[in-house]
Amino acid sequence: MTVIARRLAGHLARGIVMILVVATISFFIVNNIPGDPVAARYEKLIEGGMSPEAARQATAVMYGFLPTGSMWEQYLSYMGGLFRLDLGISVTRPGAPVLDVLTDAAKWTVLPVLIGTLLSFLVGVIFGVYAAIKRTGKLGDALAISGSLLHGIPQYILAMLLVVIFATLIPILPADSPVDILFDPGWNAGYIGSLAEHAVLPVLTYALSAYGGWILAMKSSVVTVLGDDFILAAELRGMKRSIVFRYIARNAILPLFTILALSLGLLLGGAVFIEKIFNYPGLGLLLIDAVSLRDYPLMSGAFLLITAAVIVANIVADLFYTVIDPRVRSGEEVS
Amino acid sequence: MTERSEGTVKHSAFGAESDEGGLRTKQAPGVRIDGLTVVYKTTAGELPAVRDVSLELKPGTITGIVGESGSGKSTMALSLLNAVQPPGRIAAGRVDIDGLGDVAEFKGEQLRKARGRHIGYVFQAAQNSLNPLKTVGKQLLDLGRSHGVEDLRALVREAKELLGRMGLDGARVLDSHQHELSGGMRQRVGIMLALVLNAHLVVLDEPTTALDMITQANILKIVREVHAERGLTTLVITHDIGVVAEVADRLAVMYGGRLVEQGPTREVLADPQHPYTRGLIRAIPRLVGDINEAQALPGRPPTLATVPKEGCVFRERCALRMDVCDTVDPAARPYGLRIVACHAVDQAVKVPSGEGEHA
Amino acid sequence: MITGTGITKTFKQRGNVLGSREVQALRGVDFSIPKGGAASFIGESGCGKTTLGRIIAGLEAYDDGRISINGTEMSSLKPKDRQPHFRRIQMIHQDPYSALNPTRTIHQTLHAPLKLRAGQTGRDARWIEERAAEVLALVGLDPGSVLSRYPHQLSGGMRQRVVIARALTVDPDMLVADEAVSMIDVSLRLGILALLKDLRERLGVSVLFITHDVATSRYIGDDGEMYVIYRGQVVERGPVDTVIADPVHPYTQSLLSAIPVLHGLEEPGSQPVVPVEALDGSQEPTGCLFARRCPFRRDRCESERPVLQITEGAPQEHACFYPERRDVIARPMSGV
Amino acid sequence: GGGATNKSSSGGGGGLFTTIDVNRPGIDASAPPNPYNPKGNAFPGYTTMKLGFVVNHLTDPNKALPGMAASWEIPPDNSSITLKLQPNAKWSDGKPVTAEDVKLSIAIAYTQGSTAFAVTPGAAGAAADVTVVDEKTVKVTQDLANPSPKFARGVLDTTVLPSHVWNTAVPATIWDTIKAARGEGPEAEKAREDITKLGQQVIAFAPQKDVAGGPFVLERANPGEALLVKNKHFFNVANVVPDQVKVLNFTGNEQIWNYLSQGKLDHSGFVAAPTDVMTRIKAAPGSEVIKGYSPVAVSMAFNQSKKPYDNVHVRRGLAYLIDRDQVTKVASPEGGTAATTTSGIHQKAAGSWIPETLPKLEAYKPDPAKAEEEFKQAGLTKKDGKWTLADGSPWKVSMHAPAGFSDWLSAQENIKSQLIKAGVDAEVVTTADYPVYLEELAAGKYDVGFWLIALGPAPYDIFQRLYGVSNGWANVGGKVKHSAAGKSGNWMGGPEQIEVDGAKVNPGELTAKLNSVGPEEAKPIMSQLAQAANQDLPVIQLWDYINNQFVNNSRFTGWPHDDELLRMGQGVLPSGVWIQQGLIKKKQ
Amino acid sequence: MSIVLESTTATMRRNFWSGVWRVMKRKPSRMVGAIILLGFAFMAVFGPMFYPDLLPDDADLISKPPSWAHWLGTDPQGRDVVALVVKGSRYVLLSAAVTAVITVVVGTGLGLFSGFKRGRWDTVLMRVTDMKLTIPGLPLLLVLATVWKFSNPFQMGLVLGLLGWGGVARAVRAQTLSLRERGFIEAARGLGLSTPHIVGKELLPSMAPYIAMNMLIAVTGAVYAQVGLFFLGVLPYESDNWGVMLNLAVFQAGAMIQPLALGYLLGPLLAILLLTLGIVLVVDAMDEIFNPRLREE
Ligand SMILES: Nc1ncnc2c1ncn2[C@@H]1O[C@H](COP(=O)(O)OP(=O)(O)OP(=O)(O)O)[C@@H](O)[C@H]1O
Ligand SMILES: Nc1ncnc2c1ncn2[C@@H]1O[C@H](COP(=O)(O)OP(=O)(O)OP(=O)(O)O)[C@@H](O)[C@H]1O
Ligand SMILES: [Mg+2]
Ligand SMILES: [Mg+2]
Repeated sequence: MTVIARRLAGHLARGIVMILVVATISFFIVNNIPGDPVAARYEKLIEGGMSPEAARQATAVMYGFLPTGSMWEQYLSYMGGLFRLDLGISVTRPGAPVLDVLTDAAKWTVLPVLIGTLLSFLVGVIFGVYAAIKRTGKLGDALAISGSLLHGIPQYILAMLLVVIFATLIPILPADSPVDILFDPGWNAGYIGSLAEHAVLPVLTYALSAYGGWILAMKSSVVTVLGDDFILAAELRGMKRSIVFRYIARNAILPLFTILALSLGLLLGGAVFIEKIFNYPGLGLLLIDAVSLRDYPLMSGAFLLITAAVIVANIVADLFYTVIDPRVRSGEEVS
Repeated sequence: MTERSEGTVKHSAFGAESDEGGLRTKQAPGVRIDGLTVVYKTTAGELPAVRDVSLELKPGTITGIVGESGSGKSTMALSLLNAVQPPGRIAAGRVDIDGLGDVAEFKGEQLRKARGRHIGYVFQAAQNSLNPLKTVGKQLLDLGRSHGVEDLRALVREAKELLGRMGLDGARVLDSHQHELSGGMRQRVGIMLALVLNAHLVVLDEPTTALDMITQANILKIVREVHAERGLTTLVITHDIGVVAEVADRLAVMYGGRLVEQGPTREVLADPQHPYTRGLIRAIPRLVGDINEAQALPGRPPTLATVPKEGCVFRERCALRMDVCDTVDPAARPYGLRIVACHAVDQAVKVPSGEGEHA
Repeated sequence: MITGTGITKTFKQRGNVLGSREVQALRGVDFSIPKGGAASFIGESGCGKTTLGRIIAGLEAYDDGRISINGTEMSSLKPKDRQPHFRRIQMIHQDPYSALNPTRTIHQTLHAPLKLRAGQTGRDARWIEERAAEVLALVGLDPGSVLSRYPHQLSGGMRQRVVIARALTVDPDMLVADEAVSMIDVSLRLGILALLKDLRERLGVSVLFITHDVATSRYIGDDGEMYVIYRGQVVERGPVDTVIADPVHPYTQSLLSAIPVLHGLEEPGSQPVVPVEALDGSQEPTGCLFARRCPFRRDRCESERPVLQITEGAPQEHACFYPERRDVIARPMSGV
Repeated sequence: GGGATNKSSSGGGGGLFTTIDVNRPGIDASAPPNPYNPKGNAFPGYTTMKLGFVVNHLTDPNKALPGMAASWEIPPDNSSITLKLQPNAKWSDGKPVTAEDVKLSIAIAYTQGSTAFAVTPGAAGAAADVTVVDEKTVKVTQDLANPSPKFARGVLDTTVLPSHVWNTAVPATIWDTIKAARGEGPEAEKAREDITKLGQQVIAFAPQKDVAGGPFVLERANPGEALLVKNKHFFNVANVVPDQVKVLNFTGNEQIWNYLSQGKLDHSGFVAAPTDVMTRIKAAPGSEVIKGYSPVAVSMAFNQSKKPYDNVHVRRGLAYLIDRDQVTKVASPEGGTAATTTSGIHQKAAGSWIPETLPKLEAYKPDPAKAEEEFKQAGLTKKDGKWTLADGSPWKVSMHAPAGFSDWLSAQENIKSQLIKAGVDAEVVTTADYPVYLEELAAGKYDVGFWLIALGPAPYDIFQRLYGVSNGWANVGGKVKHSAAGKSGNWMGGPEQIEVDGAKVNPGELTAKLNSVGPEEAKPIMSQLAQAANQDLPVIQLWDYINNQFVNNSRFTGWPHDDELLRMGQGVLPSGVWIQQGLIKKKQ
Repeated sequence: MSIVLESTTATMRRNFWSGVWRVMKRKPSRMVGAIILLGFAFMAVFGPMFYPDLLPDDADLISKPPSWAHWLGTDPQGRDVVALVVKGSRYVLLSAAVTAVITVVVGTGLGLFSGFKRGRWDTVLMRVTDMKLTIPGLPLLLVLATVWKFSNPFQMGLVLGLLGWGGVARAVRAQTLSLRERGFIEAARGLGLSTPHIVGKELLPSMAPYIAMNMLIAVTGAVYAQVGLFFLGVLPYESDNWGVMLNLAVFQAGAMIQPLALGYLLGPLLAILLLTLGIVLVVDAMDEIFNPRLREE
């Protein structure tokens, strides 16, 4: 257990450093944007006859951090806010704290991403095992090739294809809002059904685009494990097929769990294309909107959140590994 | 994690009655390998790794197979369990095991049940023959379940006793993962798993490769003792003649997929007939005596692709090469208690027929 | 002439935040290998043979002690200046499969060090080619057929010969052969050993032979010295044949007892020594390193550590308080 | 495309009306029902009411449909407006709409700054006083220091908010602050600061529940759409047909095309669409595109501080090279008509304002020969078929446009190809978005950009786009000041005096005059300005916009077809106005 | 003798290419892949030369469906889509090439340095790499798009490259560390061979399949990323660009709802899919090409 605790402590320390670094990067990026909106507004207020103090205050209301003062002062106050989970106030939605906007959007991202990823993981892993076992056969080949191709197709192209097919050519699935407004929100069949119906295409896209990766990873992992001596040894000891299969599966899937955790972290930010194409109001769309509408506090907030998700996923992945792999648990490194 | 030296072990453990009906009553089986040919599919077509090999393992004996790398030892050992891995397959021949039948014909469940319960196999790379994610104990239980052992407790007890017999702390080992065990310990766990279901035919593929001298000596001793105590038929495969000389009653020499000579160990060592056997023995570095007596064999061992398709497989490196060797594959013929496959030996036997039956 | 005194080496296994394990790989080893001479290190796995070999070949730094090569004290030199000296000591690795770059032909492999040498000595490209053929011929390979091949196209024995040829390109004073034959087919081992011996005799290269197969150490020359190493300490040292025939340290004796007997050709020794326990490097004893495993240990062994010395009644150096001759090795059966 | 809309017409009675809010940024589930919040979920015309809904008459800026004000009176001198509120007007919570509501709404308008209600000293057309005459009557007088003919428009275009909800958004003393702010001196300055601060507060004000004055009230919003239900207390509720309104969020033109071609929208504002898409949309059952006047034109504007655009001959040469018909055909075939000439006025309005002058203006029909002549006059030289600057350095017409503006980009691409064919090197450069575009444009960073002009109907508004702040003339407190090129937002950098038919005129002064004169006096001035623009070409007028609205007759009918009803004031959803006015009927 | 030897180098070089040829021939799919990639390279290098600087447009042929004259139809400007794809390939592939080169050079360089030097440098570099890998690329690009203008393919490639080297560095370092333990590297050091020789001649060739694979993957990644960015519309408009084409096709020509404009969408889409396919097929051969054992078999 101490190994876990020690690792956790190390990860947390590193994670915090990482967040600070990213926050710093995004702070300076925002501060270097051409036509700095903060300064522009400040200047405008000044031109409009406002005293510097008042202008400063008025801008502060809008942007959540002070536009004047030395870069250092601004930076420190921004970082100070960060520690209080205060990411400033959205520009395009005045009055709305960035954190609230982000949590609103995040809930629309998390669920489809989670479902899509888990679905593709499940299917990909099963087919991956199959493709590995039948790797010399036609079907195994077909599975592997389908995997490579799906893995190779960019997400946005997949999404577009799905829209064209299921929303335009045969319009059977919605690809606009996340839920039909006519249903009363809550735990009623209509609302949930509508939510589900609207999530089908995005989830399908996540699932399809990730599926290729899983099947390939699982296939190669299984092939590696199949080559391991202990599998042959188990067979030679006359172990039941089901048990041998479990040995293979468990050992092969182990490295994939790490990737799973990591990809869940990455998908928060990777949802950009899908959300754009399906108009799904999650973090990705929020980020694009923030970028195209130049809502800097929102932009850097979203970026921070997405990075934080990756960091958390990293930690989870590692701890997970520590828990399930006895070699790591006992402090030995496995490469 | 220390290994206890033997002596404190209750030998009675092996005599204890087990609840599994009939397990104890089994006898050491005899094995007859007949005309075994195993081929591997390669880019150059199917090539034999073991060709027309016949070998008898007498009940209760230890047979050793020696041969250089790639001579087909492991392939042959696997054939005993009908477990040659694709792209290989048994192309011809029988493997008759007493009380089981021709294993080469076995399929599916029948084959699976034979493995483990009737034939124990100790892996060439015993170091890696355990599932890294599970404790030895859990794997033992999996093994028990696979073979329908009802009283798993008894099985664990049996395993502990076996491990204790080999000088290990059974409870501790069963609780360990593979990475927590040293090479020698892993090898002993491998032997335990091969024997715990009371198999009486045991195949050990290079049981001591990668172990150092002292551990090797220790394992060999265990093999010998366990063999005797449990009444086994044992096949030991190795490239090290010394190992065979230590443990085996009978010795078979493999070269290029063929068995070139077999017979009682002492006899073969003392008076090798096949030029390859002779060369092999002569190539052993000796602790004492004139170092110039020992000589390397010229040439190099063949690989699957370079094994001659016809004629004697050894002729390229043979000092006694004759014309007939290029075209005719020498048949394995009895030579006293031995069987030798060599044209030169044939001739030698034919000419001075009266003598040389016993060396 | 290469000598070393008091070589120590401790590995700190990089652990996590809270602790790192230390392994005392060498504890004050002295050695001396004369020009053209031979020495062999034997011992169990993990006792430090390779580490010492690597230190001698300049591939590993040592913590303490001094090494002098042909009279030049290494620690007095800047690391940069040591290089040319250490280059005179070439290592032959155990695994001929990994010792050659699979992506380079034998020609390329030999060419690089020869070119370097040609540059230093002002020789031309022609010399390089000639020399390449020469060293291959020296190790008994046919240059014409070998040069253009990739390592995977050669057998293990040929590869090991190429490795030796490559070492010869720099005209070394000494070859450090670390288990140089253990991965080579039995039938070919002697060939390599004979080659090493031959090189010694013909070129005056000294050979340091590392092995745990005691018997092989005889084959690089009977004038060699044998160092029996246990847990980083030399426990017995003397002429090869003496140590083999007349070991006095229980550790050497247990090593020799463990050698399989060729029943039918040999008879086992009458007083085999079997260690009480397996090697366990995790505990650091205060007394004799071997005490825990030694069947003959007495109280003194537990509290005091013996040093390498010559005592009466034993022709070789040993580190045992109670040296005693025992008949451990197998001997050829009379009449065979 | 969504499948949900069809299947659940759950409203009953008049059914569900589906429209789309083409304003960006669109609906935000978490935003409050606050018309001043940039993302606020208030739907002007549906849930919020203005005093009146101003319409785009060709020449009369004060024309409006009744809103919360049932009627109003404006004296001939434009000095005040007296508003009579709807007698039965009630808020959606049943409380009556009173003059006090209007007064508070005006106070709130001050915090945001509006044309009529601005605290900026000397602003044209600003209100001087607001008096509650009685429960249902409010009188607003104009500050005659700097009067504007469209004062009434500014007043009418005020959103009326329920004071019992919004009185917490601003302090009770706000009128004192406003009064103080309209004065001069440090106190006034302080007061103006306070007003700005209040402005922020108002923007962020978030009423718990929507209390609507319009025909509908916000039921709920999610990120993609909002649901409005009928306001039972609305004064004209008897004539409001739909029971529910679904307002979709605009996410892209393609989304609207998709809905329209599937017949899912009852009404949508116009979005540009390629011909094929348009054909499909029109082919949808019940689909109809209604067209009307849109007082906007787009032009290619020059930064005259950059060479060679300072030379009028270069500009004229370019005008002779660009085939506006082709440009329009490529860029905006449905949404615009190619400008017949550059007059600074939308051609439809120009017919009313300057009927005599219009035919006399140079049409700049594509004519390479004339262009060549003009370029030569400007000292440009042609080398290897390429025009170079007078000093021999290469010339590249670098046109800028904001990234999202597809019709502008298409137009520029087309112009680029036309110019290159004629030997004038050209390129199109995009700017990430409109705010940055405007900022960089104003900072004088571009040589050539696209610029909206002819913003009718008020004459001053029309020409201040050419001869206003962007060209150096600032109208502060009725006094015109000219600042040099590159200063105070003067990015066009035209000369202060230009020659029109031999006479020197100051177009900025002339334009400023339009701000205070009546229509009849305006006409000759506009004629003069049109000629000035036509000869001096600060911009090349490319096309005049047409106001299109997409409607569908399958479920509702009664769509207006006359120009004035088609386009409402800024940000209003016209279908809401049509519904509240009782124009829209259920399809029988 | 020396003449024989000297010619061996030349023979070997010849052998390498004949080996490559053999490897490619082993599976027809690889040949297809190679042909596709060569086709794209040709298209990017020479393709634009077949078209005038300014593509002819025809206001009467706006957004037309595929026809004989215009295989993939025309765009909303009335230009030929095939021509646009060909002209656009240069930007895409050039920046992808720049990305690949930077990714590989920086990644390999740092990985080699880190793995070879070990010690403190290694720790520091790998911490930095880890951090870099933690920052999600696409969002970072979106944010960077507000600062950078990406005005030409080199800049685009540069930025993508600077964002993309982390994975390669990690992989190369791991490889270096494991190769370092191999006898032949140690032998080279023992022989006194220079570090440049060891790194360049001994280490790098062993990692060539790795690097080549990473390079191809970097190319795909770069193509996706930049086309995606343009598609999202967060980067300034560029004429003749696949991503812009996609963007215009979807958001302005309504290709997703308007089958007639599908050609405009399909142009860049097929190009990307084909490129992907080509790379997927060729990557399969990398291991065999650079591994003499597999190559010669
Ligand atoms: N899966 C396989 N595919 C092709 N050839 C194989 C395969 N497995 C083994 N062989 C070949 O069959 C021959 C015999 O192999 P086998 O493993 O039985 O030899 P071995 O005597 O056990 O050698 P070692 O001492 O190296 O274990 C070898 O030449 C080997 O190359
Ligand atoms: N790089 C290293 N880092 C940490 N410990 C090491 C390292 N190299 C060797 N050791 C440790 O030093 C001790 C001596 O190792 P060395 O390899 O010299 O033994 P050896 O006698 O050559 O063994 P073998 O016979 O197995 O080759 C061992 O305990 C080993 O674990
Ligand atoms: Mg084997
Ligand atoms: Mg070693």
